[in-house]
Amino acid sequence: MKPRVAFFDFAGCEGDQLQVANLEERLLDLLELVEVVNFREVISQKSDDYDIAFIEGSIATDHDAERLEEVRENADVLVALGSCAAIGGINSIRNSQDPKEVEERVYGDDADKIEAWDKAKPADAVVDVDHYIYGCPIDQDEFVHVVESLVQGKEPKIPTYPVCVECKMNENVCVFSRNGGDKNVSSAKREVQVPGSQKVEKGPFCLGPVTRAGCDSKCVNEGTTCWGCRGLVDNPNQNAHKKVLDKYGLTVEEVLNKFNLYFGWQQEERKNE
Amino acid sequence: MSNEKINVDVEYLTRVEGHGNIKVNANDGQIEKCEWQVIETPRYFESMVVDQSWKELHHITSRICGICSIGHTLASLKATEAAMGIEMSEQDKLLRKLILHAENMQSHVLHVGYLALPDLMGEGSVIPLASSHPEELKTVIRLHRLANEMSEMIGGRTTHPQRLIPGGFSKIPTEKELTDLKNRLKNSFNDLMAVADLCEAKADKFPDFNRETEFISLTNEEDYAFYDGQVRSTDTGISPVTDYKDITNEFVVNQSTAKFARNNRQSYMVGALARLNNNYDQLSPMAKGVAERFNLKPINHNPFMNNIAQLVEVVHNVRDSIKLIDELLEGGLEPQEDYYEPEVEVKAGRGIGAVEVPRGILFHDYTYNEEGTCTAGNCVIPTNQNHANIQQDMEKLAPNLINQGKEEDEIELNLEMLVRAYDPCISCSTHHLDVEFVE
Amino acid sequence: MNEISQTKEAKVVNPEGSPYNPQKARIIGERQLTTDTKLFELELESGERLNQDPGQFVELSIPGVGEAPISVTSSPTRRLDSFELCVRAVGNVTNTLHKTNIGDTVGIRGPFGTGFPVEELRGHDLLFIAGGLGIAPLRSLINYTLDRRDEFNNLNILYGCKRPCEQMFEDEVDHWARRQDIYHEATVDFCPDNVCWGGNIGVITELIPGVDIDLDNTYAIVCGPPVMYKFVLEELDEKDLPHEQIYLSLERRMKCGIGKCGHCQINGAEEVLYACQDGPVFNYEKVKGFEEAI
Amino acid sequence: MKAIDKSDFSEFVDNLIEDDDREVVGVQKKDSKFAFDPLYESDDLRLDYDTTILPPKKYFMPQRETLIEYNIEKGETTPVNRVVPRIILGVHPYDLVAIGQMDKVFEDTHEDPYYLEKRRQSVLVGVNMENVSDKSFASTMGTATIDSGYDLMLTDIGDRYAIEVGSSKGSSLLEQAGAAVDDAKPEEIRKVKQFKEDLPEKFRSDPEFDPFELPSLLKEYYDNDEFWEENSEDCLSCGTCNLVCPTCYCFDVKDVNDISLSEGERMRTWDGCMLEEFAEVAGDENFREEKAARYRHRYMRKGRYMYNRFGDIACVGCGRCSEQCLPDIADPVDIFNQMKEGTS
Ligand SMILES: Cc1cc2nc3c(=O)[nH]c(=O)nc-3n(C[C@H](O)[C@H](O)[C@H](O)COP(=O)(O)OP(=O)(O)OC[C@H]3O[C@@H](n4cnc5c(N)ncnc54)[C@H](O)[C@@H]3O)c2cc1C
Ligand code: SF4
Ligand code: SF4
Ligand code: SF4
Repeated sequence: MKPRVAFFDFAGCEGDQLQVANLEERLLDLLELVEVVNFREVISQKSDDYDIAFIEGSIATDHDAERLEEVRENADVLVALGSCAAIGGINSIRNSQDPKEVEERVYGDDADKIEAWDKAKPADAVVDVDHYIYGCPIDQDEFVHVVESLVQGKEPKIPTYPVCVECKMNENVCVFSRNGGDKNVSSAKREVQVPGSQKVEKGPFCLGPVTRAGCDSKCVNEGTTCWGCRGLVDNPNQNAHKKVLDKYGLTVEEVLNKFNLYFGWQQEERKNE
Repeated sequence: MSNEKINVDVEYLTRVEGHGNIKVNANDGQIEKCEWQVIETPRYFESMVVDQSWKELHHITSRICGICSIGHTLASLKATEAAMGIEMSEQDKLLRKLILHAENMQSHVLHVGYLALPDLMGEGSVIPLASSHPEELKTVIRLHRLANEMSEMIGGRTTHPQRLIPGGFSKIPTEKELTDLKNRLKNSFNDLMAVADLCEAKADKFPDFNRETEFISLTNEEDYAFYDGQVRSTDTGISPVTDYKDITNEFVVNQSTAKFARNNRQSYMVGALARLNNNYDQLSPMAKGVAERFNLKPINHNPFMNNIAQLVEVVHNVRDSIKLIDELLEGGLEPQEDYYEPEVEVKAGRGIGAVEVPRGILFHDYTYNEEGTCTAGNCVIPTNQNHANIQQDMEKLAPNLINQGKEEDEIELNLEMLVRAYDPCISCSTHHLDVEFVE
Repeated sequence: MNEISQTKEAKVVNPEGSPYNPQKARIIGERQLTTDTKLFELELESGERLNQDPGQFVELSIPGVGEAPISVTSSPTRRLDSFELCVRAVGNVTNTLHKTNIGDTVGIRGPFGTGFPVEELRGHDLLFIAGGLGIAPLRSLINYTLDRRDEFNNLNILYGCKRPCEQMFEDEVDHWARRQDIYHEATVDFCPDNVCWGGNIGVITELIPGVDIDLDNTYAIVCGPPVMYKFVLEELDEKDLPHEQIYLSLERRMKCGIGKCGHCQINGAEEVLYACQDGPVFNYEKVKGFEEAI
Repeated sequence: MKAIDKSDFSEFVDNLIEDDDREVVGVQKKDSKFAFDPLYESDDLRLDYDTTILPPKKYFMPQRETLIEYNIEKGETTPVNRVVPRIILGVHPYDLVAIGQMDKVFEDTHEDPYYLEKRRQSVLVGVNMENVSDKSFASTMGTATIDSGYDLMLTDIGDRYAIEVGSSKGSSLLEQAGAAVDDAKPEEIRKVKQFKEDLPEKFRSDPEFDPFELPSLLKEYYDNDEFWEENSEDCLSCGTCNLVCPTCYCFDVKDVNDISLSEGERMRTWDGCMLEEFAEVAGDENFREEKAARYRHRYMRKGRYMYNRFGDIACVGCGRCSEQCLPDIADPVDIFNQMKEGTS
C-alpha cells in the first residue's frame, strides 16, 4: 500500500506547497510512491484518512490550533513543511511587536473584529512534530529526500551544520568580504559614505554562520545574503556571531532585527530553556 | 421551482490558494444568505514591515504570497525606489519585465492547466489527468516548467526570488542563458496552441453569465502593462498610481478577515480579464488570435472568461518575452560591477509601487524615516480587490441557478467554478474568503 | 548544488577494484535474538570466502540506504562458505537490514581492520568481558578458542546485559555454562520480578573479582558500550592485570572503513589512531594514552 | 629552463581552450577574490593572484562526486568515476606541496582510484607567487617555492614567462606550444633565481616558530585544555577552516536516490572535523562534543598526526583558513606563536 499523504495550510504564503507543485514531471514520479489525498492547492478531494500530513504555515488562532490537533490525531507522521510551520518563520516578526499596535496598523478601527493570537507559533508549539523541512521556501530536493525516507522507513538526514559549509563548497565570495571589503579589516573600511548624504552605509551581513544548512547556500549564491530562513542550527554560537556582526559595524539593534526576521520564536524558546 | 431548501456550504474551497468558504442558503427559491467568506488567519504584514530596514522590506513582503512572490517583491522594490528616488538602468527594467512575464505565465499555466482544466475535463483534480490525458498533462507541465525555469534564471529562485534588490539585481543571467531561453520560448508555441485547442474544445463548458462590471488595471502607452503604468478604470478613466487609496477604498466586512474594495460601483474586478478589457490593443497579434478563437473582445463582462483571458496572456507573455530578450541582447548585456549593493541615497519619504501580478493590480505603499527604516506600510492585494466583485457575482449567479432549477450539487459546482475563475489567492489577501448555504 | 562548472564532458571510468564498491552477499539465514537484534547468516554471491580474522568487521552496504560497519560474529573455524552478522536495529541501515528476507541480497565490503591477536593469545588464559552487543565481536573469538580448545589455556567468559531478555545466543551461552573447561558467568543490570533468572544481578564489574586471574598468563578481551570500558578497566587495574594483556574492541563513526574518510580517528597527544585500520581491536597499553579512546 | 613571450603564452592558452580535448581551467577574478574556474579566453587568466578561495583539490576530490551507481531493487552496484581531464593553470607552490601530500593519503594502503585517476588525467601548470596574501606564511612553512610536484612551473620575468619543466606530461604540453618556446637565456635563469630568493620578504613577518618544532609543541599543548578552550571560544563550528584547506580531505558518504526509488548514486561529499556531528556515533555518543576538542583536533592533525603518518607537516601556510574564518580565530601562526611563546 502506498502511504497516503495530505497537505494542510495555516498562516503562510503557500509557497512551500507551490514548491511541491513545481516538482513538475518529478511530481508524477512522486505520485508513484505515495497517494496524495489532500492538497487543496491542486486537488479537490478531501479525506481524513492519511498517514503522512504536511503542515504549512504558522498557527495563530484557536481555530488553527483545533484544526491542527485534528490533523495530528489522524496522521501517523506529521511533518512541518517550511519555516512558518517549522520555526514560526517570517510571521514571528510581529511576535516582538506590541499586539495592539499590530492589529491597529492593519485593521484600524476594525481591529477588534479580528481574533488572532498575539504570537504566530510554529506547529510544534501546539502538537508534536515528527519531522521538519526547513526553508522559506523549502528546498525541493530536501522535500523529496524526506518523502523518500519516510517511504523507505528511514530517518531523513537534515544538516546540523551552518550554511557557511555549503557556501564554502560553492566557492562563493563570503558576504563579509564583498565589495572589496576584507573581512579582517576594521568595519570602517567597509563603510561607504553615501554620496550627498550624512548616512554611512555598512556592508552586507550574513546570518549563514548560525543558520541551518540544507538550501545549498541559495541566497548567497544568488548574490544576496543568508537571511536565516532555515532557522538556527542546534547549537548556534550566537555570541561569536554577534561579535562578528559587531566587528563589521552592525549596531545591537540592527543585529536583533536581523535575528528577528526568522529566529524570533526559536530565540524565545532558547531563552526559556 | 420547488420549495426545497438549498444549502451550499463549501469550507476551504479547494484548488485556490488560501482559505475561502462559500455559504448560500435558499428557501423556496428565495436567497436568505449568499456569502463569500474569507477566513485566512491574519498575518499582519503591514505591521511586520514597521521598524524594518529598506533593504529587507522586499524580502519580508515577498512572503505575502508564494505564488506571486515575484510580483510582491517588485511592487515592494518599486515603492522603496519611489520613496528614495532610486533610478534603475534600462537593462534592469527589461529584466524585471521579463521575470514578471515568467511569473504571470507560471501562475496562469498553473491555474488554467492544473486547476481549471480538470473542471472542464470532468476530473476532480489534475492527478487523474496523468492517466486519462497523459499527453495533455505533459504539455501543461512543460509550459509550467519553462515558466519556472525562466523565473529561476532571472531571479535566482522561482519562489521568493533572491536577485531582485533595490536599484536592480544582485546577479543577472548570462547572454548564453538568455539566448537559450529565447529558443525555448520559441519552441513552446506548439505547446501553447495545444492548450488553446484543449480549452477551445471545452469552451461550451464556460457558463454564459454576464454582469456589468467595472474593470481596473494598469495601463501605459508602450506596452500591455504589467510592470509599469497608471491606473485605468473602465468606468472612471485614468488616474495616477499615487491615488490608489481613492480607487481601492478598502473596507472591512463581517464575513471576512480580508478587506473588500470598491471604486465607482459596489465592486470592481482586477486580473487578466480586466487587463485584457483595458489594454486589448496592445496584445501581441498571436495573443489576439487566441482571444478571437474564443470570441473574447473588450469589454467582456463574463467573469468565467477570466480563464481564457489568462490563456491569452500566457501567449502574450511568451511573445513579449522573446521581444524583450532581443532588446536585451541587441547591444549585449552590460556587466554591472556593483550588483551586490547598488549605491543608494537613503532618505526619508513615502513611495508607492504598483505592478500587475497574475491576479491583478497590486499596490505597495511605504513610508521611511531618514534612517531608511519603515514607519508605515500598506499593501493592497488583487484578491482583496476582487472579493466584493465575487460577492456581487454570486448574488446574481445564485438566484439564476436556483431559478433554472439546478440541483444543489450543480449550484455548488457553478459557484465554485465562479470563484476559481477569479483564481483568488487568499493567503495573500493580507486581509481575506468562503460558500455556505445555511438552513 | 553548483557543481564544478564544466566545459568538457566527463569521461566515465569504471574503476576496477574500487574499494568503495561492495560485493553482493545473500542472506541465507536469520534469527531474532532479542527484540531489536537479529543474527544474519550470509554468503558471498561470488562463492568466495570472506576469510575474516576474529574481530574484523565488514561494511554492510544497502544501496539506497547507506553503509554501516558491522563486526563479523562468526568464527572462521565454524563456517567456511558463510559468515554471520549480529545486528541491532538502531538506524537507517540496520533497520532496513532487519526488514530483509531470506534470499535477499545486501552489499559487503571487507573484511577490514585488525582482528584479535590470535597468535599472541595462543597458549594463554583468556578473560572475555562482553557488555550487551559487545558479545558480537567477542563471539567470533570465543568460538574460535572453543574450536581450538587445546591451543588455549583457561577460558573465562563474563557476559552482562541490561535485562535477561537482552541476552543473546542463549544456546551457546548454555553450552558455555555446561562445559567444565570454561568458567562462565552472566549478569543483568536489572531483572523484572516475573522473570526467572539464574545468573547474577548487578553490573558486569561485579563479576571480575570472582575470576581467578593468573597475572603472568591472562589476557582480558573487552567489548561493550562506551560507558562500560572505564569501569571494567578500573576493576582490572584492581587486579593488577598488566595493560599489555588487555585488548579492547572500539566503535567509531566510519564512512569508508579504509582509513580515508577521517571519521574514526581516535586522537591523543602522541598520535592518532584509525579505528578502521589500527583497530577496531586495540591493545590497552597502546591506546590508554589516547584521551579519546575510552 | 625554457621561456615564452607573454603574448605567445596567451595565444598558446587560447589554442588549448579551443583545440585541446582537456578542459582548461585557471585562476580568475571572482568579485574581490580569486578562484580556479574554466577558462573561456586567456585574457581572464590571472597569474598574478594572491590566493584562491578554494584550493585546486576540488579538481581531484570534488565537493561531491559519485563513487558508485546502484539499482535499488536488484541491489546491483557499479563503480563510476567521472573524470574530466584538465589542464590546470596557475597553481601556487604551496598548493602543489599540498597536492603531493594528498597523493600520499590516497595512495596509502587501499588506493583510491577516484582521486588518483583524476590526478593522473590532469596537468598541473604552476606559477611562482608574484603577489602574496596578507595571511600567507608559506615561506615559513618552506612551501613558497618547490623543485618538483608540478608538470610545468612558470615565473613572471617581465615580458616573458620562464618555464621549468617538471615531468614528461609537462614537456609534451609544452611541445604543443611549438616554436614559441625557446631556451631561457642565462640572465633569465638568473632572474628566476633572484625572484625566488627575494620572495620570502613578501610574506608576513610574525611567525616565530620553525615548522619542525610543531609536532613537539603540539604534543606539549595537547593536555592544555584552557589553551584550547580560550582559543576556540568564538568558534562557529562552521567548518570553513577545513573546507578551504588544501590538505583537508575528510569526507562523508551518502546515498542519493532518484525520485522513483529505483536507482541512485552513492556520493562522497566534503566533510570537516570542525563540524559538530563529525565524531558522533549511534546512541548519541559524540567523541568530540566540545568545540575545543574539535579545534584541538584540527591543529593536532595539521602539525603532528600527519607528520607521524607521512612525515609531512600538513599545513602549507596558504593562509586560507585565517583569511576566511569569520571570528578570526583560525590563524595557525597565531596558535603556533602562542605555543612557542608559552614554552620558551
Ligand atoms: C567496528 C565496528 C563494529 C560494529 N559492529 C556492530 C555489530 O556487530 N552489530 C551492530 O549492530 N552494530 C555494530 N556497530 C555499530 C553500527 O555500525 C552503528 O550502530 C551504525 O551507526 C548503524 O548504522 P545505521 O545506518 O543503522 O544507523 P544510523 O542511521 O547511522 O544511526 C545510528 C544512530 O546514530 C545516529 N546518527 C547516525 N548518523 C547520524 C547523523 N548523520 N546525524 C545525527 N545522528 C546520526 C542516529 O541518531 C542513530 O541513533 C559497529 C560499529 C563499528 C565501528
Ligand atoms: S554563509 Fe555567509 S558568512 Fe558563511 S561563508 Fe557564506 S557568505 Fe560567509
Ligand atoms: S541562504 Fe539562508 S535565507 Fe537563503 S535559503 Fe538558505 S537558509 Fe534561507
Ligand atoms: S575555527 Fe573559524 S573557520 Fe574554523 S570552524 Fe571555527 S569559526 Fe569556522
